[in-house]
Amino acid sequence: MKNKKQERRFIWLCLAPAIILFTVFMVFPTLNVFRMSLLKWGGLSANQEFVGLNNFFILFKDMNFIRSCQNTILIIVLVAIVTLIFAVVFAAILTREKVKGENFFRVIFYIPNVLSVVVISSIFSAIYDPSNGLLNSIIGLFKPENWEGIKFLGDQSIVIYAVIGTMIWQAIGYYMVMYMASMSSIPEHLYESASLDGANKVQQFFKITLPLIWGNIRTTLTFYIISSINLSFLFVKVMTGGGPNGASEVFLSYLYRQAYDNATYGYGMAIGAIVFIFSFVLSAVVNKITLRDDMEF
Amino acid sequence: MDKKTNRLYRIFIYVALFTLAISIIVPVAWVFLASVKQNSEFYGSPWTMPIGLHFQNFIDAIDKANMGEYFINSIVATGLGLLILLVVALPASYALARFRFKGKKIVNLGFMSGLFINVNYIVVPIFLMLLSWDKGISQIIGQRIFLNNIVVLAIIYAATALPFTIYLLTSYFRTLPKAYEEAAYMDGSGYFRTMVKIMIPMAKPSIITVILFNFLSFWNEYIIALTLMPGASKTLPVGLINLMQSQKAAANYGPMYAGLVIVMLPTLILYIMVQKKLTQGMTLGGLKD
Amino acid sequence: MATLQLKNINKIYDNNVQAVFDFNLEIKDKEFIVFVGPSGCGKSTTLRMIAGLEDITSGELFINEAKMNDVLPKDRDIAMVFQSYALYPHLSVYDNMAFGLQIRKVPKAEIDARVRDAAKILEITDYLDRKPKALSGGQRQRVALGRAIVRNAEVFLMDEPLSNLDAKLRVAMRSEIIKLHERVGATTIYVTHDQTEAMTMATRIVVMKDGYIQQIGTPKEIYNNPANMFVAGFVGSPATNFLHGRIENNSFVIGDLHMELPEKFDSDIKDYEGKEVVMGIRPEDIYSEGIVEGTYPSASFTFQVDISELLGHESILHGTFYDQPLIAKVSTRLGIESHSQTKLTFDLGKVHFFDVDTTLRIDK
Amino acid sequence: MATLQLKNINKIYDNNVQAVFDFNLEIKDKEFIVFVGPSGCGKSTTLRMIAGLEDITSGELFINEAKMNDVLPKDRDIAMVFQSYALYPHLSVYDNMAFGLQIRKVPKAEIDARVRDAAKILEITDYLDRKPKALSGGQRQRVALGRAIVRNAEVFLMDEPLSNLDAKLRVAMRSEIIKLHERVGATTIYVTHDQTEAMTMATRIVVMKDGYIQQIGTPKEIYNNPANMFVAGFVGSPATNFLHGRIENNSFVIGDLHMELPEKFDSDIKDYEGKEVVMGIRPEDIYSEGIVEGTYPSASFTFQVDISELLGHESILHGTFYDQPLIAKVSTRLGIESHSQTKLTFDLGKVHFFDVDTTLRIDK
Amino acid sequence: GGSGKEADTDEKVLKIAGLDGGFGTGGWEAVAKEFEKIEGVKVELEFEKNISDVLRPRIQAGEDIPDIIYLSIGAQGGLTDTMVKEKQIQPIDDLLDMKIPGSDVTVKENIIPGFTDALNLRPYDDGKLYLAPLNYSPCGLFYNAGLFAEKGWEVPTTWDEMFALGDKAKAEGIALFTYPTTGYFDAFFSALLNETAGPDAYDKMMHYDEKTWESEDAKKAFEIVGKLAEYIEPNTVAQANGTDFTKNQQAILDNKALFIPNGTWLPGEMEDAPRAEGFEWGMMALPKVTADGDAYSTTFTEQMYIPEGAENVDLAKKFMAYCYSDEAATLFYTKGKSAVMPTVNASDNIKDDDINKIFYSIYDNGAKANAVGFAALENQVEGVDLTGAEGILYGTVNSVMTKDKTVDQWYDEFLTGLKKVVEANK
Ligand SMILES: Nc1ncnc2c1ncn2[C@@H]1O[C@H](COP(=O)(O)OP(=O)(O)OP(=O)(O)O)[C@@H](O)[C@H]1O
Ligand SMILES: Nc1ncnc2c1ncn2[C@@H]1O[C@H](COP(=O)(O)OP(=O)(O)OP(=O)(O)O)[C@@H](O)[C@H]1O
Ligand SMILES: [Mg+2]
Ligand SMILES: [Mg+2]
Repeated sequence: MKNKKQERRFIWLCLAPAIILFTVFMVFPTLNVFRMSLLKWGGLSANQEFVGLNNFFILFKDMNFIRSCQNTILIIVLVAIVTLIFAVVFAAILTREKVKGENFFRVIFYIPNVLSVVVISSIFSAIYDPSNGLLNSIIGLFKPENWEGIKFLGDQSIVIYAVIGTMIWQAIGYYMVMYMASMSSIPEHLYESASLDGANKVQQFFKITLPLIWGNIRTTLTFYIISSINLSFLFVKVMTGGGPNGASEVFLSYLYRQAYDNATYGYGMAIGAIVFIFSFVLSAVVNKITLRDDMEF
Repeated sequence: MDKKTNRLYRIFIYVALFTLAISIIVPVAWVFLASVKQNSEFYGSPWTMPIGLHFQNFIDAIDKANMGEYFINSIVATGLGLLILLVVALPASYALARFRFKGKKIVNLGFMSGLFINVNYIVVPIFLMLLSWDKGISQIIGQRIFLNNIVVLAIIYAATALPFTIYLLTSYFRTLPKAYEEAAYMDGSGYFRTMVKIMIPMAKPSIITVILFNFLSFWNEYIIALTLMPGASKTLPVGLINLMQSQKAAANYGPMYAGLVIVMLPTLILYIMVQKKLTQGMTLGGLKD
Repeated sequence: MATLQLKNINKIYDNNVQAVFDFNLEIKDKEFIVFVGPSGCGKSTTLRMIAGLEDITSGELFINEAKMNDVLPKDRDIAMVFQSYALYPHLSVYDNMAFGLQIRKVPKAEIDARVRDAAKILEITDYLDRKPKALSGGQRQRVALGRAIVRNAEVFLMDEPLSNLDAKLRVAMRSEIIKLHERVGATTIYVTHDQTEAMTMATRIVVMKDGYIQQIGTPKEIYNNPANMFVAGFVGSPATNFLHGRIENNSFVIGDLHMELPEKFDSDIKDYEGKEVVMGIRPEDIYSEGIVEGTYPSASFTFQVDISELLGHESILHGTFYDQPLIAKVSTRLGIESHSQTKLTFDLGKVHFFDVDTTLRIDK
Repeated sequence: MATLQLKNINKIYDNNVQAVFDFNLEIKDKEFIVFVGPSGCGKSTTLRMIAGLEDITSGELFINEAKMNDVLPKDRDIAMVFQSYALYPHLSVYDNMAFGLQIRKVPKAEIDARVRDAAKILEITDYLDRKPKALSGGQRQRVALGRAIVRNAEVFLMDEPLSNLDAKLRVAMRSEIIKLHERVGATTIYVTHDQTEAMTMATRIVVMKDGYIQQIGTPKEIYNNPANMFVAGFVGSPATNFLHGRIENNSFVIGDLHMELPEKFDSDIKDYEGKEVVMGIRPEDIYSEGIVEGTYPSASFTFQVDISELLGHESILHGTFYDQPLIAKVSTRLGIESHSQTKLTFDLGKVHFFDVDTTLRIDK
Repeated sequence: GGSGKEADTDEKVLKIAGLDGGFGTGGWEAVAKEFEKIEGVKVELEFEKNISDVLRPRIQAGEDIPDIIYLSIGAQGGLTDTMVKEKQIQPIDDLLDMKIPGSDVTVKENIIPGFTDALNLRPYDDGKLYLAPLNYSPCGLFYNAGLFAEKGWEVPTTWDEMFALGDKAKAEGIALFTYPTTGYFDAFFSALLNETAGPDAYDKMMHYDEKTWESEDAKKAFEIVGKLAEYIEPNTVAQANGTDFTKNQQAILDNKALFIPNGTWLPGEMEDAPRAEGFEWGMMALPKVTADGDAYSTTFTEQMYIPEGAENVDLAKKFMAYCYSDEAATLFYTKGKSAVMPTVNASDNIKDDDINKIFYSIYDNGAKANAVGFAALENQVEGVDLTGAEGILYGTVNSVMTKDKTVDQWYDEFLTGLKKVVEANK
C-alpha cells in the first residue's frame, strides 16, 4: 500500500502551481463577472446599482437573447456532429491507412486552423459571394440561365448555416489532430487481432478505434461546446455582424452588443454568467450521457 | 472479388481526401494570391488571378505592423507561456489522472469549470487586478511591474490555457497502463521521477497536441495582449490591427493579407515540424496483455 | 539480506473479488520461495502486495521486522519481474535495464558493467539498442528479467520469468538465477508453473489454490508428503492417480483387488476401517517391470491400455482400473502399445491415503 | 480444410534485421505443425507472415493453392492466438471471444453457445463479464486461446498459447486442443517451448534456429534421428550430451575407453576412420542399472557424480567424463548421491555421430 | 477619478487618444506639433484603429485616462456612446467663449453657426455642451453622374420621381438603391424624418416623444424605406456586413445600382476601386416628400471630448480651441485626409478642382442640413437596442429589404421598444 502522506504531498505539490495560477487569474476575475451580473451598470461610471437577479429575469424574456441562444445551440450541435464525423474519419484514414502523400494531407487539413478569423471570413466572403462566389458558380453550373445566386449571408434562414459551414471548415483540422494523437496510442496488435477476427477496416474503425478513443471524443465534445460558443462569436462579428437584423446573433455577440453597444454592461455580464452556466451544464450532461467505462490500453 | 471492394474502398478514401484537400487548397491559395495582389484588384470578382506579384505588400506589412519588434514580443510571450503552461499543467494533469485523493472531485470540477470561462469577459477584471497590484507594489519599490510586462502576459496566457490543457492531458494520462508506473516504482523510482521519466514521455502525442494548440492560441491571442500591454510594446496580433481596414477609409487589402500570411507561417511551420511525432505511438511493445 | 513476514493477509479487489485469503508466511533471510498453484489462484496478487503495488486489504506485511503496509514501493528495495514484462516502451533495452540503477545514482561505469554483464548472461547483448517493440516475446521476457537482476535488491520477486523461453535457455537461465541467488543471497519469491523449476530452485514451495495456501514445505516434502489431494494432484506430471476404495483389514480394496498395505500405514488407517478412502499414487510409482512385484504381489493387476503416449524415453499409459481412470508412466523400452494389455504393479510404499470428505492426507 | 505452402520466404524487418531466411514448408490439410526453436529464432515472425500481419519480404505463401501474399488478414480465414494475447481492453471476456463471430454475423444464439462452450473448456466461465484488466495472467491467456477456438477457421495459428498455465491446466488444455483439432480438422501451426507439447501434439515438427529451418519431421524422427547437433541438443531435456572422440576400427574412442559400435554404424563411419567425431547421447540413454551392460560391455565406465539433482521420480547426475561434461538421467530409486561414484553404461544402440565441422549427423 | 501619478514631471503633457480612422492621423500630428510650439507643452498622441478596446479598460479602472478623446458617437465598440450614457464626459461650455490660441477670435465666432447646437453634442437637456464637433461632412445619396448623363436621366428631386426612375432603371437591369450597412441609415433616416415630419417633430422624436413617433408623418418615413425594398439591389443585404459592405459601394461604381446613402468620405474610400467607364461621382440630398417640401441632407460630424478623470482639463480645452483655428483647419484638411472642420473658413481649403467642392456645396444648392442623434437616456433598457446601428430602428431595415418583415411590423416593433425605453426613463 502506498504511503498516504508522501503521496498526498506529491499530489498537492503537483497541483499547487496550477491551482494558484488558476485561482488568481481565472477564478477571481470570474467571480468578479458574476458580481457585475447583479448590477445595473453601464460599464464605465461608478454609478452601479445592485439589482439582484433582475438582469437574469429580463434575460429570460428577451427574445433577442433567446434567438441568440437558439442560434448558438444550433451551431454547437451541427458543428460538433459534422466536425466530429469528418475529423474522426480523416484522422482514422491518416493514421491507419497507408495513403500516398499522407504528410501532405496532414498539413493541408491543418491549415484552416492556423488561419486567422479575418482571413477565413474573407475567404468565405469570396465563397459565399452572391454573384461571383465559388459556391454560387458551382451551383450555377447545374442551374438554368437566369439562376440568381443564393444569398448565403443575406437570407435570414440560411445565414446561420453559412456561419456553421465556415466553422466546420475551420475546425476539422484542429480536431483531426487531436484524434490522430489519441488514435496513435492504440496498440497495433488490437488491429491485427481484429483483422484476423475478420473485421474489415470499417468494422475495425467502429469496434476498435472508436471505443478506444471514446475518452478523447468525450473530451472534445466539451471543446466543441466551448469553441463553438467562442468561435461563433468571432466569425459572426466579422462575417455577419450578427445580421441580417440579428438573424445570426450568438451568445457572445449578443453579450457584446448589450455590454458595449447598448451600454448595459451588467446585463452583458449576466449573459456571460448564463453562458458560463449553460455551457457547463450542457457539457456535464453530454459527459454523463456519453459515459462509458474508462479505458486504458 | 474482394480485391474489388478493397479497390473501391481505397478509391473512396482518396476521393474523400482529395475533396477535402481541394476545398482547403483552393481558398488558401486564394489567400496567398491575395497577398500579392494590388489594392485595385480586390474590388470586383475575387477569383481573378493577380496581375503581377506585388511583393511590396509584404514589405508594407512588415513595416506598418512594426513586425520586427512585435515579432520578438510574440515569440517571447508564446514561448514562455508554453513553457510555464507545460511545467504547471503536466504535473497537475498527471496527479489528477493517476491518483485518488480527497478533494480530487472539487479540483477536477474547478478546472473543468475553468473551461467555460471566456477570456473575453474576464480580461478586464484581470487588468483591474494587475493594476491594483501595480499600485501596491509601486508604493513599495517605486516601480510598476505587472502591466506592460511580457512575462506577466506569458503567465496569464499559461493560466488561461490551464483548464483546456489539464483537461486534455488528464484524459490522455488516464489511458496509460498502470503497469509502467508500477515497473518504475519497483525500480526504486519515486513519484516525481516516475512522472518525469516514464509517464510524461509516453504522453508525447498529447503533449505535442497541447503545444500545437496553445502555440496557436497564444500566437494569435489579441484581447489579453491588448489589454495587459497598453504601452508601446505590443504583440504581433495587436500590431496587425494597423493593417486592418478602418472605418470610412480605403482598405489596404494587399498588405493586410500579406501580414496575415506572415503571422500564420510560424504556426504552420511548427505544425509541419511536429506532425510526424503526433502519431508516433509511445506505448507499444512494453506489455503482454 | 531480508526476512519477510506475511500475517493474515487478505486481498479484495475493487470489484469485490477476493483473490487472497488469510495468507500467512514467514520467509527467512536468503530463502528462495516458490509459489505454485493453478492459474488465478492469487500468486501474482500476493507478489504485488509484497511489492506494494496493491493495497493489502487486511493483514500485515513485515520486511526485516518493519511493518511495510504503508511504505512506498520504491522504499522497499525490491526488484520485480512482472508477469506482463512492463518494459518501458520508449526506452531502449539498455536504458530499460539501467533505469533502476540510474535512479540509485550508481556510477555510470558500473551501470554499464552491470547491464552488459546481465545482457551477456541473458543473451541479449545484440539487442541493447533496440526498443522493446522490435523484440521477440522471449527476448522481451529476458529484458524484464535483466531489469531485475542488475539491481542488488534485498528482495527479488519474479513472476513467471522464464515462461516464454525455450527449454534450453530456460535451463540456462534457471541456473543463472540460482547462481545469482547464491552470490547475492537476496531473499527471493518466485512464481512458476514449471514443476522442474519449482523442484530444483526452491528452498520452500508454497502451494496455493483459490487464494488459500494449501501447503508450505520443501520440494521433497511437497512431493513426497502432499498435505491433501489437491497438492498431491497438482505437483508432478502426469498428475497423481486417485483411486477410491475401502480399507479392510489393513488392506485397500478396489473391486476384487485386495492390496495389503505396508505396516507403516497401520496406525493411521485404523479409524477408516470399512470406510471409503482415496488412494493417491503417482504414475511413475506404477511399474510394469518386475521391480516391485516381489515386494507387493497383492498390488499386481492386468491393465487394459487404451492409449499409449510416447514421450521420448518414457511412455504414458492411459486406461481404466475398475472403472476409475488410471495413468501409468513406464519405460518406452517395453514397447507397450495402445489397445494392448500389460501387467502393472502399484508401489504401495509410495502411496498415500486421503479422507474422502476433507481431502486431507490420512497417513503421516 | 486447408493446405499451406511457404516458398523461399524471407523476412527483413524495417530495422534491417533479417528474422527469417529462405523458409520452405508444405503443410498438408489437417496437419498439426509445431514450430520449435530458441527464443528469437523467427517462429512468431513466420506465424505473423502466414497470418498476413507482416509483409513477406520475399517468397510466396499459398493457402489452398492460392497465392496469399497480398490478401488481407481478414480474408485468410485464420484464427490466431497471439503470444502477447492482444485482448480487446474495452470488451468483456465474453465479447472478446464473441467478436470474431459477431463480425461474421453468426446467429446470436450460436455465438452464445460457442462462447460458453469454449469458456467451460477453458475454465473461465466465471470471468465472462470481466474486462481483461481484472484477470490473472493465465486467465488472459486462456481468453486469448478462447477467442481463437470459438472460430471455425481453416487455419489455426497458436503462438505459445499455454505458456502461462500451470501444468495441470496445460495438460487439460493440450488435450482439448487435440480434440478440437480432431473434430474440426483445421490445419494448425503451433509454437511452443514445451517439448512435451511438441512431441505429443505435432504431426510434424519444424525446428528453427536463427531464422533457418534446421529440420522438419515427425516427433519421432526429430527425437530419434536429429539432423544435426543443434536439433539433437535442442530436443529433449536435459539436453543431449556431446562427447568428442575418434573413430578407430569401428570403435568410438574417448581417452582409454574403446566403445565397440554396433554394426549398423559400420558403413557410415568408414570415412571417419581415425578422425574426430562427436557422439551424441541423451541423458536418459545412459543407464546405471544393468539393463544394457550386457549388450554393450565396452561402453561401461565409472562416473564421478558431482551433483545429483532430485527430480521426483528421476535424478539428474552431473559430472565429467574424460574432461567433458556429462549428464545422465537415472531412476531415483537407486539413491545415487552427489559426490559419489557409480557405474554407468552408454546405450550404444541409441547414440548418433556428428561431423565436427558441419555438425551434421553422420549415421543414417 | 485619476490619481496624480507622474506629478513630478515639470513639463505639462497633454494626452490625446483617438481613432485612426478614415481621416488618418496626419492632421492631428501636424496640429499637435503646432500646438506644442504655441503653448510650450508636450502633446502625446495615441491613435489606434481599435481605440475603443484600448481605452475601455483604462477608463473602467480610472487610470491613465487621456485628456482628450477623439472618437465619434456610433463608432465601432460603442465607447463614446457609453461614455455619454454613463455621463463620463466633462462639460465644455466655456470652450465656446475661449479665445483661440494665437488669435483674437473666440471659438464660437469661428464655428459655423448651429454646429454646436446638435442634440448629440448636448445630450442631457441641461443646456451644456459636452462634445465638440469636428470633421463635418454632408451625407446624402451618391450616384454616378456620368451614368445619368449618358442615359439622359434627371436626378430625381422627389420620392415619386425617385421611384419612377427606379422603374425605368429596373428595365435596364439597374437597381435604384443599395446601402453599405444598416448603420448608414442613421443619417438617411433622420433626414427622411425631417422631410416627412418637419424639424420640430424631428426634435421631439429625438427626445423619444411617443406621440410624435405614432403620427402618420413619422410612419411615412418608414413607408418610404419600405417602398425602397422593391428597388433594392438584390445582393445588398447579403453584403451589408463588416467584410462585404464595400461590395455594395462597388455596385454604384459598376452601375449595378443608382443610389447609395453615404458621406463625403466615400470617394476616398473607393479610391482604388475599378469603375464603369465615364464614372463620375455625384451626390444629392434626399428627394423631397412633396414637390414643395424640403430636401434634407444630414450633416455628419465627428466628436471629441474631455472624459471624466482627465488631468489637464484646461490645457485640453485650450487644445480644442486651437483645433478651431484656421491654421488647424487647414492642417486637418491638407495633412489629414480631407477632414473639414466646421469652421467658417474651413471650406476655403477645398480647391475648386477638388471633388469635395461639389459635396460641400450641397447646402448652397438648397438642401437643408440636419444633425443625427437621439438625446441621451437616463436609463438604458436591458435587451432593448432601439437606436444602435443594428438596433430596432435601423437594423430591421435588412429584414424589411428581404421582406422578412413588413413595414408595419418594423414600425410596431419600434414603437414597442420605444415604449419600454420611455417607461424606463419616466
Ligand atoms: N518488429 C520487429 N522489428 C525488428 N526486429 C524484430 C521485430 N520483431 C522481432 N524482431 C526480431 O526478429 C527475430 C525473430 O523474432 P520472433 O518474434 O519471430 O522470434 P520468436 O521465434 O517468436 O521468439 P520467442 O520464442 O522469443 O517469441 C528476433 O531476433 C527479434 O529480435
Ligand atoms: N485487477 C483485478 N481486479 C479484479 N480481480 C482481479 C484483478 N487482478 C486479478 N484478479 C483476480 O484475482 C485472482 C488472482 O489473480 P492473480 O493474478 O493473483 O492470479 P495468479 O495466481 O497470478 O494467476 P496466473 O498464474 O494465471 O497468473 C484471479 O481470479 C483474478 O481473476
Ligand atoms: Mg499471475
Ligand atoms: Mg515469439
